[in-house]
Amino acid sequence: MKKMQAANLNDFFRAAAAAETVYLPVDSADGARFMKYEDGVTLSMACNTTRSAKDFFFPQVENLVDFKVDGKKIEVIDGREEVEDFVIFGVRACDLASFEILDRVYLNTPPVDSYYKNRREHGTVITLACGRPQETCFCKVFGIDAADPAGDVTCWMLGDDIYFRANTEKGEKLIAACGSLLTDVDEAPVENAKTAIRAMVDKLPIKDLKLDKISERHLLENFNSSVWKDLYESCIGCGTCTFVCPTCQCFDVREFKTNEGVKRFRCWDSCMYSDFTKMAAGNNRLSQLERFRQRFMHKLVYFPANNDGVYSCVGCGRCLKSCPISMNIVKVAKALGGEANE
Amino acid sequence: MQRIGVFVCWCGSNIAATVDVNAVTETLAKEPGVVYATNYQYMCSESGQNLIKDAIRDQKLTGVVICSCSPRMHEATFRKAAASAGLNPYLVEIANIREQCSWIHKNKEEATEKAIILGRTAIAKVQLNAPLIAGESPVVKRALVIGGGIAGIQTALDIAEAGFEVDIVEKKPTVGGKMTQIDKTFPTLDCSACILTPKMVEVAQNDNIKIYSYSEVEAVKGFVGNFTVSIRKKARYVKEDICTGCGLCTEKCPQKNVPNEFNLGLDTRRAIYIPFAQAVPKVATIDPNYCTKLNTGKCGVCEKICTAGAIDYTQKDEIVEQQYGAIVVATGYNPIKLDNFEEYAYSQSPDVVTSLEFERLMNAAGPTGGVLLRPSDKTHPHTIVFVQCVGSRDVSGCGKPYCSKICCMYTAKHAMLCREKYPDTEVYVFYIDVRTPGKNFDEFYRRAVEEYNVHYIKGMVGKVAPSGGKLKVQASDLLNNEQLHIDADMVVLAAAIEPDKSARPLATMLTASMDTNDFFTEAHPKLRPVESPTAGIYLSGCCQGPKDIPETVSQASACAAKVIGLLAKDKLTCNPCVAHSDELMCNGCSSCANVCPYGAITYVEKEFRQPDRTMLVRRVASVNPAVCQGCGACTVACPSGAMDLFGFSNKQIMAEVDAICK
Amino acid sequence: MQVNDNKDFQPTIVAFCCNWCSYAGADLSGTNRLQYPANVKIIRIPCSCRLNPIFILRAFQRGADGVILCGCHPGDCHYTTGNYYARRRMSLLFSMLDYLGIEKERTRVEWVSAAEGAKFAATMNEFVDAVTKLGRNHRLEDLRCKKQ
Amino acid sequence: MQEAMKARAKELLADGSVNRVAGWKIGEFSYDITPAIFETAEEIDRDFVYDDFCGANLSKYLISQSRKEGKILVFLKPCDSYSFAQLLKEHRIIRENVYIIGIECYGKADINKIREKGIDGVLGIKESGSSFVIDSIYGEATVPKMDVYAERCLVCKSKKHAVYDELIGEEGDVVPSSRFDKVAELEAMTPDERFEFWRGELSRCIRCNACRNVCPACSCENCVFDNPNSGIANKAAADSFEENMFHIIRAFHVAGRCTDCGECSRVCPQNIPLHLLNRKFIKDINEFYGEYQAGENPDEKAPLTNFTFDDCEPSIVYKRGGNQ
Amino acid sequence: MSEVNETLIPQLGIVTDIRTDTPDVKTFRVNALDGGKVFEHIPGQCAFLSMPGVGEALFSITSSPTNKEFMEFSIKRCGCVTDWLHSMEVGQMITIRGPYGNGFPVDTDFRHKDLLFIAGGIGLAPLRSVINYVRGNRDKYGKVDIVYGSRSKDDLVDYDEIINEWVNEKDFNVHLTIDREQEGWDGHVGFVPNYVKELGFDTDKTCIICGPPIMIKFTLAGLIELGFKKDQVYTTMELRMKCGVGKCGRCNIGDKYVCKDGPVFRCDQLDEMPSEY
Repeated sequence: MKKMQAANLNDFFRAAAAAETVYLPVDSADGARFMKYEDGVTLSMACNTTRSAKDFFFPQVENLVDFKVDGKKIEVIDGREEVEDFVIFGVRACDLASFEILDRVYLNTPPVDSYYKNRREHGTVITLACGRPQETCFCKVFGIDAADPAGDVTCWMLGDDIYFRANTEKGEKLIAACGSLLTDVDEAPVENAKTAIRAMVDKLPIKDLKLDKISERHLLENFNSSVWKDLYESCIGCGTCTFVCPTCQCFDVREFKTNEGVKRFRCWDSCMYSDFTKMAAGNNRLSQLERFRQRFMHKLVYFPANNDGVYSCVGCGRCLKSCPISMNIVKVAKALGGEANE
Repeated sequence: MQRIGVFVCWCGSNIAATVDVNAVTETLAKEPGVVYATNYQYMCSESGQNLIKDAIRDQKLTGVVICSCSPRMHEATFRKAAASAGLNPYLVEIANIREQCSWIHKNKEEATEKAIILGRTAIAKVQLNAPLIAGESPVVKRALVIGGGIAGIQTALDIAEAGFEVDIVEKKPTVGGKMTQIDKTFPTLDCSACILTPKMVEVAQNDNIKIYSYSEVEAVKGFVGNFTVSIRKKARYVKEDICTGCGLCTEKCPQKNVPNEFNLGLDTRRAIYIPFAQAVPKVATIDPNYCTKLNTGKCGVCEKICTAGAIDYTQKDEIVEQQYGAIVVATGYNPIKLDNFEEYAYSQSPDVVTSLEFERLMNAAGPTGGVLLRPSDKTHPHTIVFVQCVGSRDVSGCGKPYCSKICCMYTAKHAMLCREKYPDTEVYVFYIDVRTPGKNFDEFYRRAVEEYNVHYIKGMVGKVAPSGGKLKVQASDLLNNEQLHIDADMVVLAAAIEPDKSARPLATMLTASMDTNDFFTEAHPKLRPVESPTAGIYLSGCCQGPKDIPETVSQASACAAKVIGLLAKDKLTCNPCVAHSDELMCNGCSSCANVCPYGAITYVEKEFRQPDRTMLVRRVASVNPAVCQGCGACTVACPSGAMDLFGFSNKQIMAEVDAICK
Repeated sequence: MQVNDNKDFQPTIVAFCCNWCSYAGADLSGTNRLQYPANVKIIRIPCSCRLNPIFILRAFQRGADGVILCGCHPGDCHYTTGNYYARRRMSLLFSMLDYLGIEKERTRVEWVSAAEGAKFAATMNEFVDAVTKLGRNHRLEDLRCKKQ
Repeated sequence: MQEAMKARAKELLADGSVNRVAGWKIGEFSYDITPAIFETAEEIDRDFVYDDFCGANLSKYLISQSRKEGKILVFLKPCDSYSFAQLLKEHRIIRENVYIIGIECYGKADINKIREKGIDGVLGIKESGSSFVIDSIYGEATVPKMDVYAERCLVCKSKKHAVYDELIGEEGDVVPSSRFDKVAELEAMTPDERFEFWRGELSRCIRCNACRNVCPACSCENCVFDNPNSGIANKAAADSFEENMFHIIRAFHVAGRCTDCGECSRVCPQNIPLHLLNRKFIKDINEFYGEYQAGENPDEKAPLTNFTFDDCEPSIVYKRGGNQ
Repeated sequence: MSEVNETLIPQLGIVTDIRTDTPDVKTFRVNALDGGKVFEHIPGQCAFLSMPGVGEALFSITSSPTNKEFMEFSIKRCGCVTDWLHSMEVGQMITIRGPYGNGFPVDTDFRHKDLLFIAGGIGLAPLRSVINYVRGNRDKYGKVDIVYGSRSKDDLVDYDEIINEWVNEKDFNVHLTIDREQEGWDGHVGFVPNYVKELGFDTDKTCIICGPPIMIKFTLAGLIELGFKKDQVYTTMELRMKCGVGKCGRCNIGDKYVCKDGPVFRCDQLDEMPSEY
């Protein structure tokens, strides 16, 4: 365990940024957002960023491959390039957990997605234990410990001090590079802080959301539940929840004709969109009810079925804050029988 | 896969001197989809055209691009050539490398490069061209003329003369219109009735003409060549086919105090009446507002005395539905109401009259039997003041902003006639400008001033105050810069004229556009002055703008010529480059219909299968290709992109943009 | 405002011309051999009211540096009213582009009749000059469409 | 207010005048209110809510709801009623199937403004006179309502309904509004400043389509940006051009039809002031062609489907305000 | 980096033959640029074909893995990609990626079973791969019955191969039917589900169905009436997918990804899935 004065944080960023690009949450007009570290940029104290950290590994738009067409000939140009090393500072426990969920899709389920893998391998994640959880936070429901996230390095901000703990080789390296700023310390204050954070988390309003009933029920029983009809009607079919969600990973593959050739790229897509499953051969989910159901069924039922019971939700609360009509996974889960034990 | 042929024309040296046609041909040959490219001295020549035709056949071309002169020059030529070789003519695109390239650039390299880009643009467009087939619609060989004034009469006669059936719908009991009320006509001073009534008779007797008098247009459906019109024949309580027009009933009717509209209320008529002696049809009409029998059930005098048995108190309005190929609007004009002009005391003194009332007072068949008498005391007026531009050229909002055009001339006529008949009268005319553009018009006006000593005063009348049997007229003489006070016996106001009130609802029915003054808009102010922008709707007379009689008659004949031109066709070939709506995308919001100048867009309620498998009735736009002229205004008004234009589709234009910017 | 330091800069100009007046006007300037720069490429549309703002943006995306719309003089539209609608649409669109900080000199509307060949050429000369001074369009560009 | 609405809704349900009620449903934390369709008195008793956080405009739901079996009761705030009237004008709603109760509104609160004040962890909000008493994880706070009202409410243009069948509460008037001040402020900047401003704002766009999907004017069956045949279909902004393109075209498509209900800015998860684009068009329309309020007059022609012979020329843009 | 194999980056193929089967179905032969096959596959698997700039679409591989020279795709015209494919000429390059999907259990569950193939219209395309695989490994399978129906004689895909080769194969029974009477057709007339019932097969067969959803529904009902169990019946699902690798989320139905866990499903498995297919 290492320690540094919070006042020196800027020096720490500068030191890290000397070797690789550093991203950190910064306050802006849309709340906190991850930005590249440059002189003068200061760390946001917000509970979390408005957008999730998934962009770092799964950007909204990513070029897949280029083509050149000349008469009957086609040339395939593999546009993949080695990503440069980068550091993300200030990732919260929930977002870190979301990386694990994305890993399950893009790395652990074959075939490996080389675009994702490329970015993942070059990213160093410095997590930051939560200090001020919000009413919309419910990571505890998914067994996530906001007080002690993993990642390559874990940080705690305690008053004027920041504590660092390297968890991986990558993390060790990074800490070593900034060694002159850090001093070795005892873990005790951090342990106390963790206890305090956990106590705080225990007081959050949605902490007791129980998903057992949903898990115990047969997939089709959940699917055919009458609650969907009652809930979906207010949904306007936008993609806000999916785009702010750290675990949503659906994408569309599209082409763009440039003046030179054709770029094939993928971009985020949302299962809430009416054209999500619209293809030449037909459409699987024709109504908003079906699409609305798909999103929540996927997160709460389908994904766990394929992933050892792990839900595709980390309780970050972003969708609770962003949904234009305040419909969200908590309301859905409660309606499906996930009532908190009072 | 597209098989496009590119044909580069040298146009002798017109193109070849500044554009390297070989380089253009070679470069364009490599464009995607191009399977054949060649160049030739004169593509438009017969051998050039044959080159194209042969290539279409031999190479099985699916699209043709011709790099040549402006499409305005030879597009039709090349389309025809393609069609004769079996290729849809709308699969031909022209790259304009003469007027817009070789002729404006001197540098050969630059011009060649531009020609290549223009060629590439045309190729990009032709890739997306769809074969278009010009639609055809049948033409019903009958015309409808709405309004039976001189404009309508002349149009109807001319059309009937050409051998087509014409129906006239006239809302009054008789045809003839305003001209029947006029005494003499300028500048010849011949008798209005003498020249009009023979035409009215002619209309009545022409086998091709059917008159719906005392009738109004109720509804119009359909489009050019095929309108369906509902005509309401108002109940006149007299059987039109039985009434002989003897007029006995109009003398015996006990209800005597009905204001006579023919004489503008200057005298009275009976409840059953024939508007005037030469009315066509000469049939009596019962005025339901005044008839005692109809209102109280008592009386029945006319029925008793009618030997023909023509009276029928139970008659009801009747709706007749009829098909027409063309519709002529000849709804005419009215003098404006003078309520807004208190300064002229029109409503205070009966001796302040409008010019049209003055016509009646001068007319031998009028209320005074042609003797000019003051309405108030039936005495002979000695001093008469004419005020011009009452409500015309008035931007204050009280009147009309436009010039009513006829007032200068009829005022000169009135003044002249007064002086001629009653040389002892003093006649003053107050004018802003005297406008006399017309054959013999200025001479006429000068005669009024010079021979008849009418006092023309440039200036405005400020006030007319009735006082002890006189009308005190306060006016300014602008030329002499003095205030004038005239004690007049009569004041005659040249009231502005405005389109008949029935025109506005009619325009809505016809989807014909109007200007802010409710005059019908012509399709083109210079080149298509007698057609409405809505195909199949024609404009005759004052409904399009103020006109005098000769002008009205010439427009009426011009209009007839246009109608005859339409009716002579068995089928109409439509321009296939028209708008079309994708019903699945359409929201039914009406934005497109709101900008369509032709009323080509209608809405239908249609049942659609929704994405969620349910059926839903939605309102969607539907374009009538026979009416649409292909301007494309709707395509931009449409937010959902449901509207697109054949021949100039969104994708085609974007492909052109892409090719140019490449 | 950017100043163009590249003397060789050749702007790409897209001119949308209505079929009845301005396209004919452009032809007339050709017939009269009136010169204007080859940068101008004309797209024929039936009426100025056919011009969808999307086309203008598309042109900028694809690499145009200036877009001009030419139509019949107000009152002379072949379709009676088309250019009046175009006038409103373009006024609002141009104002919006200006509001977004995009150089307003890159877009223009000019009424050119079939008889105004000289006006057409003069307009194009002026417009090309103005756009050349502005330099390459960066504010509404799509980097994917730029020539490498 | 809420109780009067509930009572009236139940009454109309009971006498069969309507079979559904569109209203607002209580959420988890008193601020996260969801629009909902109620079918029974029990549901209304349990979940119906109307308070300072019922900002959502219900009018767009009527496009589909009015096409369903039976009649629906909808509660419309003054600004919502303009959207409704505009949709009606565009034939998007079947009027016979809707019963409108106009409700008074003196402004709606914006939870983001409360958060901006540093009040976080909000658990419950109570009204207390002209203030809110906010109970949060981190203590209690009191803020004047006006401080946390949504921007669109602070510059409210009308307290008067454009359309209704009956009213609950007082009918207000069209009120003077300073809603164009920010637009004017932007207009007064240099083009470079404006460009920077809008790049900063629009670059945050994540193309979630919330603005479009919530917008009552964006009621297209199929948006051009979703339609692969339109040639401009696009799902995510691959670069700055596409960010601009989407918002310019969206604003243009709603120009003259946008009632300035402000929903687009309310729902934007990225806090982009989208209403400033729409208001620019409204302001220009007012200045160029005379005052026009979409949704106000059912018979008035929309500015973009209308013209006068002496309209200003597009070159007015070169002459007008703003620094060079 | 670039040496890492990435399934989303397609390979190139060249169209070496185009055969018109029916008015709206063409069969395309695809080779690698240097001849031979672009990749090996299992019957029932699919591949994405695309023309950059036009689009990419998924098609089942019609040829059998036993064909060592080339792959074939029978493609019905129904969208912009297929329109383009139908308009192209021999010698055209296309991009191809795959193979995707699970394929039929030809080397496990099907082994030594009597097989009953039931297909309607273009539904024969995926089955043809299996049928020809069975022909290529004839000794490993029992008797084969094929019921194939189409709207008309002209709409029968691979008609030549059926009447010239399949009917002559040992222990092969081919039953053809068309929907409506037609001149020059003396075979059976009627819809496939009814024909299956009429034919009345032994219930120890393993069935493989492919065709329009409505045909599958009624045929399955008919088979159950005949005494078949759902776990004897295999079908391959309509192909609504985008990435092919179970990541993009489109073809997710219940806990299955059709592109990865399917497209071949046993009918008893389908019962466990939400009815979104």
